[in-house]
Amino acid sequence: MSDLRELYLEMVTDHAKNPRHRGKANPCDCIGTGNNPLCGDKIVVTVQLQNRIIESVKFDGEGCAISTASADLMAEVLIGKSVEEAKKIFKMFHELVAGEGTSDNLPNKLAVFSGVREFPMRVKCATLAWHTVIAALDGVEDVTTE
Amino acid sequence: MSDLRELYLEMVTDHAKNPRHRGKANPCDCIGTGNNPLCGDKIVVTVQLQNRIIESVKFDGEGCAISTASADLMAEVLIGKSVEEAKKIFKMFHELVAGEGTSDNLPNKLAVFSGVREFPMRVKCATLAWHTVIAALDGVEDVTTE
Amino acid sequence: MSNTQIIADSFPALHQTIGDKRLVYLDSAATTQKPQCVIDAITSYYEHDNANIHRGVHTLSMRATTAYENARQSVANLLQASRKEEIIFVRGATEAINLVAQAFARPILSVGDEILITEMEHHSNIVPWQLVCEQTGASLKVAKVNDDGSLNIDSFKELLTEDTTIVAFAHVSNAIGTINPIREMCALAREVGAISVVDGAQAVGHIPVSMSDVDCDFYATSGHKMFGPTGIGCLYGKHALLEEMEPWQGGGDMILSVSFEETTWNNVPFKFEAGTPNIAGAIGLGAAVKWIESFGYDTMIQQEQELLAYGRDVLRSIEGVTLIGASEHNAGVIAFTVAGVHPHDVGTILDHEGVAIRTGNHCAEPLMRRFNLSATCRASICVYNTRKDLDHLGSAVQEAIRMLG
Amino acid sequence: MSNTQIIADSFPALHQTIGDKRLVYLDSAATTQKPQCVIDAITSYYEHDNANIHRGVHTLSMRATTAYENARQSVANLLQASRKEEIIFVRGATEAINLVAQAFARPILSVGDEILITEMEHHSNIVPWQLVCEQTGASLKVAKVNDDGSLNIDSFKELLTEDTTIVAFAHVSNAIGTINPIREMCALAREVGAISVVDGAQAVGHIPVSMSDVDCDFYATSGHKMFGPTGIGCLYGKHALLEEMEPWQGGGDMILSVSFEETTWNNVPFKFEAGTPNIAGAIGLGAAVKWIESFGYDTMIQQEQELLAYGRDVLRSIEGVTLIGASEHNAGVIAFTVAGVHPHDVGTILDHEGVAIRTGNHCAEPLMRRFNLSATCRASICVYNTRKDLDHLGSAVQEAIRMLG
Ligand SMILES: Cc1ncc(COP(=O)(O)O)c(C=O)c1O
Ligand SMILES: Cc1ncc(COP(=O)(O)O)c(C=O)c1O
Repeated sequence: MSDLRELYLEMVTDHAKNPRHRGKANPCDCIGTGNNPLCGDKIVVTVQLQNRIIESVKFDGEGCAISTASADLMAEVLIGKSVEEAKKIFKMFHELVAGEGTSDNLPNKLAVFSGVREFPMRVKCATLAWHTVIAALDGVEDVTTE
Repeated sequence: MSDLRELYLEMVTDHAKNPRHRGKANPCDCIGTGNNPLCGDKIVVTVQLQNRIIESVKFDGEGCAISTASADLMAEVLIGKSVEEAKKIFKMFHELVAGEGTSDNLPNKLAVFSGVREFPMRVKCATLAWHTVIAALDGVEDVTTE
Repeated sequence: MSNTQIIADSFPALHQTIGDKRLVYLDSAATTQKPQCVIDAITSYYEHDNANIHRGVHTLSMRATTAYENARQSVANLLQASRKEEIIFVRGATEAINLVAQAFARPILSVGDEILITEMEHHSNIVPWQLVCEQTGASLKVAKVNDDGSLNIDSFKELLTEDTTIVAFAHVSNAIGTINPIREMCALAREVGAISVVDGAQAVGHIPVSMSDVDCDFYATSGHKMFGPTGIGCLYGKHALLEEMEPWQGGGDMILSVSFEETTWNNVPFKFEAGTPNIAGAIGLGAAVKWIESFGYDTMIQQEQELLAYGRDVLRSIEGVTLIGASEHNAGVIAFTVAGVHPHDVGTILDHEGVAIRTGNHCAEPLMRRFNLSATCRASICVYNTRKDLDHLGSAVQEAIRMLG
Repeated sequence: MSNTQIIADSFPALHQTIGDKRLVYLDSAATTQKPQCVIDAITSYYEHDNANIHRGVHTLSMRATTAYENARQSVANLLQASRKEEIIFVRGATEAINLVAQAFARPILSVGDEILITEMEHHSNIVPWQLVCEQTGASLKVAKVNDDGSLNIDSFKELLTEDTTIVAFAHVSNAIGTINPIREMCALAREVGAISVVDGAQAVGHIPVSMSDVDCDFYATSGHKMFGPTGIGCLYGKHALLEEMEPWQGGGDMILSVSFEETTWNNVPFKFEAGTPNIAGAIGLGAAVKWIESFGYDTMIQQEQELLAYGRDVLRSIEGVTLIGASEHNAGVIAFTVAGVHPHDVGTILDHEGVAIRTGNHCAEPLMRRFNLSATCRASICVYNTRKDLDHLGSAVQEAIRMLG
């Protein structure tokens, strides 16, 4: 049995309880809506862009600790990144939580989600915000993790 | 395992091969169509009546040995009987082949179908003509044994 | 040995650990565990009698046909239907309701007709009616639910009018466990000439269900929620209604005769069982019915009610836990939330303690919205549960609060 | 030990006597017997992993979900579909075809549209099209069958026009075993812009079937005819078509979000899997696929073809026996009649000798009519059969002739 404390690291629970990037990007250049029917959760991610560089990412909606912390840390990490970099990071992040990759080349803060790999039912929680932001950047409105 | 020879008694195979009552009653006072999807068989039974006394019963259509012999012997037995008697006989006949009754009060000739009770899948064959003639007498056109 | 122990012993899946914790299965509203006799009935069918049914002359086919039709009779007896032809085997409650919506309702509905459901329905008793409304122009009305989770019967009466063609409602709510007064509701429906469709997925196997008493027109069940296999369930329909209806699906076994010019339907219930049915499933369901009967509804109700009361007490005594829709007439379903901890996280932490509950919207999104929630935790009780299981639930919830609350 | 012996050993139902005779099972076209590994997969699921899928956070639910989705992947691999989302779990071929008829065809058909089928179809590939023709005003065209049981391809080409919207045909005929040139037929359909629906109930588990090679739009299968459980089957559909289609049944799992105002469908394939599916059935089917793969199609074809040739010889050598529709490209199905003995009587006498065959119209009444028959005898061969089985068939037929011929 995997250790729960690996899933709910202090940084995760802290960002879940006190997210720094809740709200709506203003001005808002693109918007995505994500849906995790498993939790009954919905998330709205808004992005402010400047020359394909992400100026600000905000999210709204209610979610579990994993999805909230993931959304918040995602926002933190993506600010200042290009759209292309964002996609690359998402790919690595997805590999990390799905247990197919490591955190070696990921921004440090995202390494706290390594524990998710031991909880396959929670992979969708960890990736919901990411799926949604990528869809927003691609101009697709609705995504779902199921 | 039940004995096949109890099912295919000589009288049965004889009537199956050389039915005496094939054809169409003329004049025909009532007609019924029976259907056994199990064999793919269809039977048409026609009856000539006189004051609710059966003057003649004829049947047509192709069927297995059991259903043909049963139709033929049914015709033989029913001639001269009233509609009410026909129904009574059918009830007893049905009980016989379904294994719920004896041949004690049945016209002798029908006793040859006692063996059917050991072959539940063939009960429908033995009763198809009967269901059909009763339906004809009741003015219902189509019956099925399934 | 206690009654409870005897039961627990006959459910093999309950005897396992999750990690190093004993499994505490409190997700029976999603699907019940299966008694050994049901598993054995399936195995025995495949090992000895496996054959296709209805059209075979050989011994295996005869055995399989007899077993399949005996299962139909068993279900008819359990539900107190007046004849076995009123029982149609389907995949589950969802297919049963879709069958009624498509084969019964769709041909008779048009603009101006109304379908009345309630706020506490499972998606399976909402979406089929939405689809048929879209197809026919009929409209959907929704009776309200009270704060305690019971049906607002005034709202139900108010919305039930001469325009109501069909009334569809759960016998027991899967999300909060409310037991509806279905006999009264069916009578009210009859008064306005509406056809009643009862979603019994959560009732059979927990509380007695009698077609002759309830006098509904249709009743839907799922085998896997009443100790039976997956992929099998029943639609009960009044014989006269079934006779009138056109078939839904076409194929083998549901026809008497086929030509390219004309096809004649088979009799009820075969008219509605196109193709090879779930033979092993039906036989397993028959075994489940026998198990329910041998156990007896009296004992069942008594045990489940006792556990429900106990479980509610356990949870109520934990600070931060709120019970949702805990009505008086309730089956063994306890819905709750934990302050500061999202249900999904509660579920993960409980699983880590060996306690299996369900979290989310329970396929009852509109009901969640009614309670201003996006998700709840749901512990659902079955006869094989014990007080000890509920104690574990309580301590696991406390652990969740300790970790994240 | 011979290959055949190894196979026979792993099918428990084959090891029994009927009365005092060894069971000779020659009714695999109705349903195949199940290898022990399939039965064990079902038992193991119920004894260890039983839970509802997709929406659970707990361990059992995760295990069940994984096993169910792995089964989908296994089927996708076996059928060489390009992705697992193209596989929809249904009850069987009948439901698969009804799904296409109702969810795909019904919305797009209208008066003037034509559906082309063939004279050799199973009722399950006739009646769903008749129903949808009645519902939409489209009309049904029927390609002819040659005297040897092969498809009259000229008739097929002639009837395939710009008005043809859908073409539906069997991969392998259940009544006479003809293997149709489906790749060519699908290509012809594509040329006129028609959608192709292949009824593969009798093909999978006997001959290799590759979606990427055949390039059909839809392909229907039944699990119970390919060594899997009853109550499960698959519809393959091209992803783009499935995406476009509206759902057929409504309920849990097929929606993303439900409100009384608006409901959003889930992604493919979930959009088409309303309600709790036959979870154990899918897992059993996954095990059957593994069994087929480990056995290998090469060996299968070789054995079945060898037995087919042998069986035909055995029967041809008996005076009074006539083979029906014994085409060159044939699967292991031998249809025959016996002079002076009705098929139903043949069936009973053979059963008495332990030989299980099917008799009747085989849910293919129009084909029977084409051959001026109301019924035939059908012996159908599977990999677990042996030459000895066919020798028994021969002597039992001789016994029938002796008794009634
Ligand atoms: C009240 C209710 N109705 C309908 C259903 C649908 O049953 P199934 O998924 O077995 O078709 C369920 C199952 O969750 C239920 O709880
Ligand atoms: C060619 C063919 N198509 C369709 C079917 C229908 O399959 P099922 O009864 O499993 O739905 C069968 C089964 O008899 C068949 O042989």
